Amino acid sequence: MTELVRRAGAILWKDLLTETRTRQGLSAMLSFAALILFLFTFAFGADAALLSRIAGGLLWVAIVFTGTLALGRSFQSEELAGGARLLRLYPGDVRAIYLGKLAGNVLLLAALELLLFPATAVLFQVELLPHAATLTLVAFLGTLGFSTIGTFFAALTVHLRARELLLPLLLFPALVPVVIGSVGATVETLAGDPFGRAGGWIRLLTAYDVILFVVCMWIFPVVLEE
Amino acid sequence: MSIIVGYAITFAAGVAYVLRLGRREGALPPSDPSSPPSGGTQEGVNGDTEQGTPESRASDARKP
Amino acid sequence: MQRTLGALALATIAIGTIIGLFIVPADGLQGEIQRLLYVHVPTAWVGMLAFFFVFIMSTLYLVQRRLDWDLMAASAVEIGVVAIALTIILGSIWGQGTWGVWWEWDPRLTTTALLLIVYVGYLVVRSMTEDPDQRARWCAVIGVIGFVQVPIVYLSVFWWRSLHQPPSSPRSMATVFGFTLLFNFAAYTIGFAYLMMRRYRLAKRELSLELAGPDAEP
Amino acid sequence: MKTALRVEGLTRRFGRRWALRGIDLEVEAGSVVALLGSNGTGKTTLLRVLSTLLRPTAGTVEVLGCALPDGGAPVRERAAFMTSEGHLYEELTGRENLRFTARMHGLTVERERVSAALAEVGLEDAADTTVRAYSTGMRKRLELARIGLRPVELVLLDEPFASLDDDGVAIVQRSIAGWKGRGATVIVASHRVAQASRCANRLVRLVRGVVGEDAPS
Repeated sequence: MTELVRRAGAILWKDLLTETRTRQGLSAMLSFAALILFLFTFAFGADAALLSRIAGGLLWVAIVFTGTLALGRSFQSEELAGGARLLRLYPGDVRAIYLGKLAGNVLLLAALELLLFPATAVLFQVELLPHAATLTLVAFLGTLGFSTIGTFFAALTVHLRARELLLPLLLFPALVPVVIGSVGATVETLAGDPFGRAGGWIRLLTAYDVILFVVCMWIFPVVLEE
Repeated sequence: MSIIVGYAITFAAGVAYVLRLGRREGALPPSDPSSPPSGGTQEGVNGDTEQGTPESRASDARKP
Repeated sequence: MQRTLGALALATIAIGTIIGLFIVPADGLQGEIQRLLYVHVPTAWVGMLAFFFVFIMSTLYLVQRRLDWDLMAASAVEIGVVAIALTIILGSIWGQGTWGVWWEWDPRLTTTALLLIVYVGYLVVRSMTEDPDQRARWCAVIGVIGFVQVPIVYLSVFWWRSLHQPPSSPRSMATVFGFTLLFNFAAYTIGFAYLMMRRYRLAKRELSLELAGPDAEP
Repeated sequence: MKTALRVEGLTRRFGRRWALRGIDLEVEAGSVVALLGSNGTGKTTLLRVLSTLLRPTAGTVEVLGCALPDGGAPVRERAAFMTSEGHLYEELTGRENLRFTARMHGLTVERERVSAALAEVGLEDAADTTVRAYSTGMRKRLELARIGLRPVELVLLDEPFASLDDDGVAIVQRSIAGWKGRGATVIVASHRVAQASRCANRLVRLVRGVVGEDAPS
């Protein structure tokens, strides 16, 4: 087990090093997310009350679309270095590759959200601070769910020709519970959780994250096999 | 009215699919459907079917 | 064997349709439109059955790595996609008749639409991969993951929908309608079995053609 | 003599095309085999099967006493495979590439091993520049250093001499001699007979996916 985590850590270390050096991933995501936020402001800006009411939804739309951009790149560095399958030459469980890439995507998305949430608060006049704790939990659960199934399908589609088309096509249905859960919990929390439904959404998210993680870990070795 | 449309679409789709199967079956060279080789399975030289796969027979012949 | 199954399927579907359309009285509440259910619900059942079948075959392939399981899974996906597409079309026609709107975020309809996307993805991946073993591996993966997400997708859509609209009360079935529906269930299931057998045999012949032994020149 | 690897009736198919059509090969431990044959005869495919990357379609494959494809785990510990296009991360420095490899193999005393490996191939001064700035010769030396990090019993090299100048070739041959001296088995796949056969004690030529010639050199 510790050997699995150590090797996942090695992959995470390598990817973070590459990311900090090239800055391609994060900057591309930030500009894309900013574009989405501004588009929403122009589209709904006239009605400030509406904007702040649907802020939770807009936030997650930005995260999901920008996240899909990042997912597509998560195995890019491997392709430039001879292909993701070469990582199977190293000893130990292949699942370390999945865990390393998963952690990388979660951290990348967390970095994006650290900037995206305050930006949403400003642009859409929403009070985030009073709900900081719950929102962090929801953001984490939503990002984890998104990255768990996203990293899995990124690994599957990196070998296919039209992967830009296939990744969203395969990913989209599996994301529905993540998006519904995250948006539901976020909107309820921002509204002060009047009907106490946020807890229900958070339980749904947690259950789905667990199920996805177990299934993805079970099947992942098959994905890189040749 | 929409009932007729609904049933019509269903049966049309069903028939179209069966016809498409027929066309694909027709396009194949007539091989006897009784025992086509089972295709390369991952296990061992002869797999579990006694006639094995074509290449496994070839390698048997080559052994001294 | 296959031919008799085909004839049986044809006969039972014909009888079921005649009963559903002409013999059984129209439903008091919804009127004539309710007769659509005798084809809408069975196709949905066949679709779900097909995708459950895919889940089983895909898991078997992942464990035993025999290409035959993959061929069965692929056959079931093809039939399942046709069935689910029909289900959605019929669902919206029926929805238009009863709720007056072409598309309704009804949890069942939404989940089947999402399932359609999953298995269209399955077919696209399948068409893009040349190597039979590689194709089998990836499709088996999608077959398993596709099915695992169904319950949670349905649950999340159901909860989400119940926020905006009280869930529509499940349609109570008078016994005579129930019988007709059950009869059509059986008829369409036989149809599914026939199509499966025929599609699987075709897939097997196409595969053996594909693997034409070591001296096949490119 | 212990056998390093034994292959019987190995076939491998990619869709319609059969890359390997029935390979039979047995290699004694400690020998250096030059695997010759023009492009497309199956050299790379054979190496990828032996390195546990590719599952065989049929046939029995035993490497370092392990039956592939399912018993391959020990092979990944004790064997090394240098692919033709290499496995280096452009944005990382030479030292970082080696540290990554060392961590993935779970090696102890990482810092010292990396420095020693870099010194052995003469890359000490370029150690901290990113691989993007490396020449082809330097990249090949870094690949050799990656293998030099840990003791190996089997070394598989795919076109190690490709696009190398004379001293590049010399360094590769010195490494091969080094592994041979330490009792490892080396298989060099190359379509350039001259350099490959100079350091090999056996020549195996592949023809259309089967072993054509097999003679001591």
